[in-house]
Amino acid sequence: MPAVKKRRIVDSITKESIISNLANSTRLDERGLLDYRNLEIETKILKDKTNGSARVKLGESEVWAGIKVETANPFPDTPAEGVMTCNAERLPISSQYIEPGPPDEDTIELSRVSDRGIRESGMIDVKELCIKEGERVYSVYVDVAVINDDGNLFDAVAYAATTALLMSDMNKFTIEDDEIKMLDEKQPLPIKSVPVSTTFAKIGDKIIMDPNADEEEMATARVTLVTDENGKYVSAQKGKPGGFTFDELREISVISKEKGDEIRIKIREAVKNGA
Amino acid sequence: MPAVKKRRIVDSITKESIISNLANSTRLDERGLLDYRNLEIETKILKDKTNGSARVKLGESEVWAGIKVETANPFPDTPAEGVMTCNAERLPISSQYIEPGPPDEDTIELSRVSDRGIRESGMIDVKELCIKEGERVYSVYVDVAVINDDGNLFDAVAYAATTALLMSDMNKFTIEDDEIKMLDEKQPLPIKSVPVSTTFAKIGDKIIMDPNADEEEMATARVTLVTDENGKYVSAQKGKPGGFTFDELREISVISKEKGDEIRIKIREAVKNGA
Amino acid sequence: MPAVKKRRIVDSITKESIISNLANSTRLDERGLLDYRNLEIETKILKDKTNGSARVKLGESEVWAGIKVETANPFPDTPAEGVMTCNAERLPISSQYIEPGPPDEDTIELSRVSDRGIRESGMIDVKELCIKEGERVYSVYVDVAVINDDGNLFDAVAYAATTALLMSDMNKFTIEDDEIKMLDEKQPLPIKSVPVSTTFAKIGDKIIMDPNADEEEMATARVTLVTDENGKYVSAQKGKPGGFTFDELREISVISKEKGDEIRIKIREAVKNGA
Amino acid sequence: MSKNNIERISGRAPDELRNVSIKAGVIKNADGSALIEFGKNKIMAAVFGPKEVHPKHMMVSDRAIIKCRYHMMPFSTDTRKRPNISRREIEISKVIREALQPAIIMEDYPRTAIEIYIEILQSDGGSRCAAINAASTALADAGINMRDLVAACAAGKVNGQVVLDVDDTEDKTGEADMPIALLPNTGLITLFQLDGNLSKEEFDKALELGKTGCDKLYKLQRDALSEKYFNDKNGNKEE
Amino acid sequence: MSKNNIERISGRAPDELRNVSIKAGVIKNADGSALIEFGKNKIMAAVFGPKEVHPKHMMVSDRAIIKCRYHMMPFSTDTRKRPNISRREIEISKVIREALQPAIIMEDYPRTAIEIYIEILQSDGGSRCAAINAASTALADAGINMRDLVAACAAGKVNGQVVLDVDDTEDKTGEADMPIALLPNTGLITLFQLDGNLSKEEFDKALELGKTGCDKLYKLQRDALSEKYFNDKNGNKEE
Amino acid sequence: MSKNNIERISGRAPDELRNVSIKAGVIKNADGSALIEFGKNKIMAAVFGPKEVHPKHMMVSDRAIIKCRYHMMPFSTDTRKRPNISRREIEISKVIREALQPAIIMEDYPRTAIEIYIEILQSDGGSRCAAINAASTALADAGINMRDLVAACAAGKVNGQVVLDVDDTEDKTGEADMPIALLPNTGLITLFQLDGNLSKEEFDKALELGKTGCDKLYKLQRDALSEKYFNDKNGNKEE
Repeated sequence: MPAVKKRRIVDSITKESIISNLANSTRLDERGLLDYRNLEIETKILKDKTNGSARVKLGESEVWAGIKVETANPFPDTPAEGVMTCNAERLPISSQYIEPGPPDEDTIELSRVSDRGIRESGMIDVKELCIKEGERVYSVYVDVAVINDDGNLFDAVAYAATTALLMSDMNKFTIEDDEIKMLDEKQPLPIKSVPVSTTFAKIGDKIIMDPNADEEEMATARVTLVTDENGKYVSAQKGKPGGFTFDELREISVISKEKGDEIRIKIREAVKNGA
Repeated sequence: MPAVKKRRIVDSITKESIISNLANSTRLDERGLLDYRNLEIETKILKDKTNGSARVKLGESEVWAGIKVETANPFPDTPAEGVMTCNAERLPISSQYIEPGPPDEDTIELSRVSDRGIRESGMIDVKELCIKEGERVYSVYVDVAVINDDGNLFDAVAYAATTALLMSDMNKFTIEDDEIKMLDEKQPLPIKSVPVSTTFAKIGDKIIMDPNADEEEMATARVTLVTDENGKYVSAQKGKPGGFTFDELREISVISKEKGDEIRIKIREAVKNGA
Repeated sequence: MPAVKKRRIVDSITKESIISNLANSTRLDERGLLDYRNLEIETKILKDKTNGSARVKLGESEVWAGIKVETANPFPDTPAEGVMTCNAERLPISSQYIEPGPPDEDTIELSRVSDRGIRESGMIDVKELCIKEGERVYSVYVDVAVINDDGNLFDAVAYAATTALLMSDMNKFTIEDDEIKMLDEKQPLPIKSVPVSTTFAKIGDKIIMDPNADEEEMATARVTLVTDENGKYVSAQKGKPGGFTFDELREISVISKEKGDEIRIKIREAVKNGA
Repeated sequence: MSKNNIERISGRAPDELRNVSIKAGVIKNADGSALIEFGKNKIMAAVFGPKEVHPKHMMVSDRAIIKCRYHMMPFSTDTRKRPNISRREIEISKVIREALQPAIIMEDYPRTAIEIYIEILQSDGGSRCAAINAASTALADAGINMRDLVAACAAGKVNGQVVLDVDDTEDKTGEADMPIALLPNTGLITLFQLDGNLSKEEFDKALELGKTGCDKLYKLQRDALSEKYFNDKNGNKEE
Repeated sequence: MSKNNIERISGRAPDELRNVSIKAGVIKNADGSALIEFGKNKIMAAVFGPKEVHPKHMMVSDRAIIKCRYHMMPFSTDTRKRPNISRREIEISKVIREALQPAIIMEDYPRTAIEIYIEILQSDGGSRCAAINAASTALADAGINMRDLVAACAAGKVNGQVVLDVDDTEDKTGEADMPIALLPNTGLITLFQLDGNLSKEEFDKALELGKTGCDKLYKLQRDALSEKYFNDKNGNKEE
Repeated sequence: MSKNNIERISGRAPDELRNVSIKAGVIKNADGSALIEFGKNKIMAAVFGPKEVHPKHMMVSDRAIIKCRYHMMPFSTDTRKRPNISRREIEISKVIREALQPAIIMEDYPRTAIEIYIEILQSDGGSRCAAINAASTALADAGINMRDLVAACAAGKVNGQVVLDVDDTEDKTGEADMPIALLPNTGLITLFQLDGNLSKEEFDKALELGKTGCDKLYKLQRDALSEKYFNDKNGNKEE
């Protein structure tokens, strides 16, 4: 139940520069308020041990995602559904502000929001992950490592997880005489949609997108919206001890879809290039 | 292995008043040495999610008990017996001296003594909790939340647990073609006796009952005795780093039965009113 | 990830004496550089609750080992093999420098090196620990308690574990109508070899064997070599933040075998006396 | 907006809250406390502080620090919850703390801690919103200086219809849930989450509906505080 | 009281202890230590201190603090015990500490810690009582100023008969167990627990019988200390 | 020594390393970092410090303390690894720290901490040696004063033949593995482990072979540092 922890320190010159730039609706790194940093997505970077993988660089933020598809017993209340779990780790290599050890509340939030984005969008058809009802299902583990943290991990982790899932395969199986046999042959995961996360931060009365680490620290509020290719809102999470007005949220929801569509194209391109 | 922790502080004026009152065989709250505080027992307070529940107010001490009856595999060494587990949590809302987090040794002692009082009295006939030997049994979870701590939690927790168990039901079952089917219809728990806990504390050379939090802190020794309706002693636990003489324990054992009988009537009344 | 902890303090007079003695190729307790302290091995010290046991005193270092042979499900990837686990605990009674609680990195290293010495030597034929392939196997637990720590626990623990295993029995079983039945009758463990551990430490440019606690603390490097009766090297572990030269390691490997053979005779004698 | 609507399982109108009652000052040992019953939710919140900070290195020189724990009793859920704190509870503790913090004038209490403990005794849909209302009332009951109360309520989508305050029966067939917390005086939304599937139109409608719910909860909190301090159920008295 | 009794499985008389031996000073690195063999129990206790307090904030200005841990080795029980500390071990550590503390003159050692570590190497019925006897002897062996030794023994009921010192074979069919610790000089009972089923008559009888057991253990502790310090098995010498 | 040998699964000669590439300066937030690809191993090491020591009581007045963590990502192994730190990871963290420490001039940084974090992103045989090479490069990249680089490589026995650098396919049928770390300038072996079964002759041969492997890794580390600082792939430049 930590209330105060080792927090990023933004020096006062940087702070002032950020604020004076924002006053002119521009950013310290010369972006416009709603511009994303350069986004690089690379696939198959962990091809020897995973069913799918992706590396995302969003500006200087870098995350690696790896998918492992194993088999498991289904949960008793969903005997005909497979399982998907998404877990993000903020590695201590990623920042001087991260201590090794069990995940803190920020990391747990990051994991759970990433997980919900995939889950609530119905990206994976968990019914298609059933091998034999009540007995055996596929279990899809999405693990994401934060390698370098320069802010907006919510989006970077989401893009890496989504891309890695889109690249991922899983073993086929046969059932003979009631016995399950896993085969060496592969098939793609049952993907139904491509959710895209977008993140906004508020500094003073300005709303910016894709905050870097300094901006994120200075922001009073942050909100992540996940939309799918049908323009539906599937997940949202506000963070930081401040708030947005209703008008701000309505405006954000409009921009979220537009930006989401742009980024979805980049994700699909990376997948196509990697296939 | 904590030896010193954040302990209740009793200010010196209260201390002196308690002692000078005791010298006249009375208490700061005007009770006699062997008087209990006002005892209120209410049932069905958590009726939407539990199989049985009770709230106990003993003076300003307040605890809530909830029973969940689920099914489980039996333990290998008792294949024909169900399982009962009693667990008390001292919630941080209950006192400024309780920190959130894993249970400390006082809470573990409270849980284990409450558990033993129920278990050793044979209150629940665990053989009747067997659904199918070696395969499936009822598992009765008794969870008790301490809401406000003004001392003598051993008794308050015991009364709440006992009352909630007396109020509790569990689903019936049928076995057809070797297959267990749990039904919606309910039956009462297999109750065999009603154990009652009584607690004594020693301040100076005076023995008092039902100590409040200040008295408990000042006491050099505390002892809890549990008796059943047949006048049998089924469980006891001395606490605090002091002791009782043999004569004191003999005298305590006599009073314990008398007070236990009085309180048993109150518990049965509450159950009757709740039924 | 502790880097500094409560470390043994060696006073400066002892330090100087150890060093000036070593300059003359002798030791504070009058041993030669490659001499072991007095080694006492006693068996059957925990005969009421274990399948095998041994107490080892190496100078003032004392450890007790107890073997429990139970049955368990095999690991999925080795369905026809039993399981052996070795675990050492440095009890807080053994030294003022040991705190109670979960094992620190030194204790984990001690456990894992002891475990590997037994495992890699093939001392126990794990195939012979199979009761029914894929269903039931023997699980051999080797637990070792450090009672008094005066250095060289790697060897003391290894000798106690090895001796206790050599003394150990396990229940026979029969399989009738596909049903496993464990019998009261006993049989010895399937032992294939007797690994012996030897430990060297380096203080200045001197290499000594069987370091006591003060010597161990002063050493810049430590190395444990385990050999079997065929003169094979089966396990090694260097410790402490210093190093050995290649020539030193080659010389150590020669001595390790000779000393190992001497100690193997003592272990076998203790087993014979105990049988 | 209550015309031409599909009937809810509960019989409630689309913009109708479950029964809610809030009682302030229910835990004697706490500096402030409240019990909320919100549908089947039974939730207690207690506030301790401003008090000394432990451990010391967490102290901040110019303001209070806020600790917050959302915790479910094992008996509060349909299937018994294991006593260990879950990742879900840790996340909800965080978002609740961040929802409440903007209302607290932390600068008035430098070098201290304000602790908020929330205990779910019986859970229903919307427990995090119910918890925020209880905690906000408890903070006021503790006499902590506040810019505003924090009112919380969820909107959602059930059977294709945007509705206020989804309960756990509706949640089973529900398509979306959007919990919101609001500081009514400033208009700031300090908790905002969404799980499910909403079109832009539904999104806006849910936001709007959530706001009306928050307004009702705001009044209920003020009533509860008035009742305790002025024995006035209508909560109209001035301080 | 040894007439007309049902025979015990062990062949012992109702008021007969199992074989007990206590040896002081068995662990070189400890400030004080003892090994007790009590029936099949093999238990070591070691005392460290008075020593510096860690962490510092646990220090008390006018007396020592006492730490105590009762711990079972995995091989000490019928079925292997898992190495993690159990709730049972935490509770027993607490009651043992509270049983020993009244004997220690804590005021003689302000701002220090006295640590008592108990290791169950082989367990039998009555391990907590056996442990107290070992720990009491270890405290004396460490030269800690004490008001008295603490002697401990259990009485119980087996096959309807109140007997002294229930072992683990009897415990399987036993109907009650009542461990007691006594400071013989002051007459204070500092450990007192009961599990089972006793009538008032049986309760009193068990108490009485437990006392006689404690008296025997008291003598055995003194013998062990005499043997170490005066090489005198009868323990009659004055200090 | 490459004549008359049994063919390796990989087609490598007995004294042939897998493909190795080292890149320094790959993590912007770290004071020093390196990525090593060693066969299928993909490992990142980052160094932070010299920096303030937390908690304070771990501070040493006349030198730096070294913290080191070797950690595997869940996706790095054949079967998904559970996220909790394992006993194996704790042991390897310790031996790696002890392998690196002799190279660091700790006296140059009194009262500080130097933190070394190693992340296994994809594992193959020999990950601890690969990790040491990455960490040594990262330390140099961080500008930490060092006596020498630490080069590491394993030798082993597969199909009865002593070979350099056992990969995970070979490891399945391998009979021994002997990881070594070396400070080439001083000739000190600072990591030395063995699991398996080696005759005296094989032991000596494996040691010898391991040394040649370390010499190659030493050069590769220097190349990586040169490439970063002097943009010179041959690593021949003087500082």
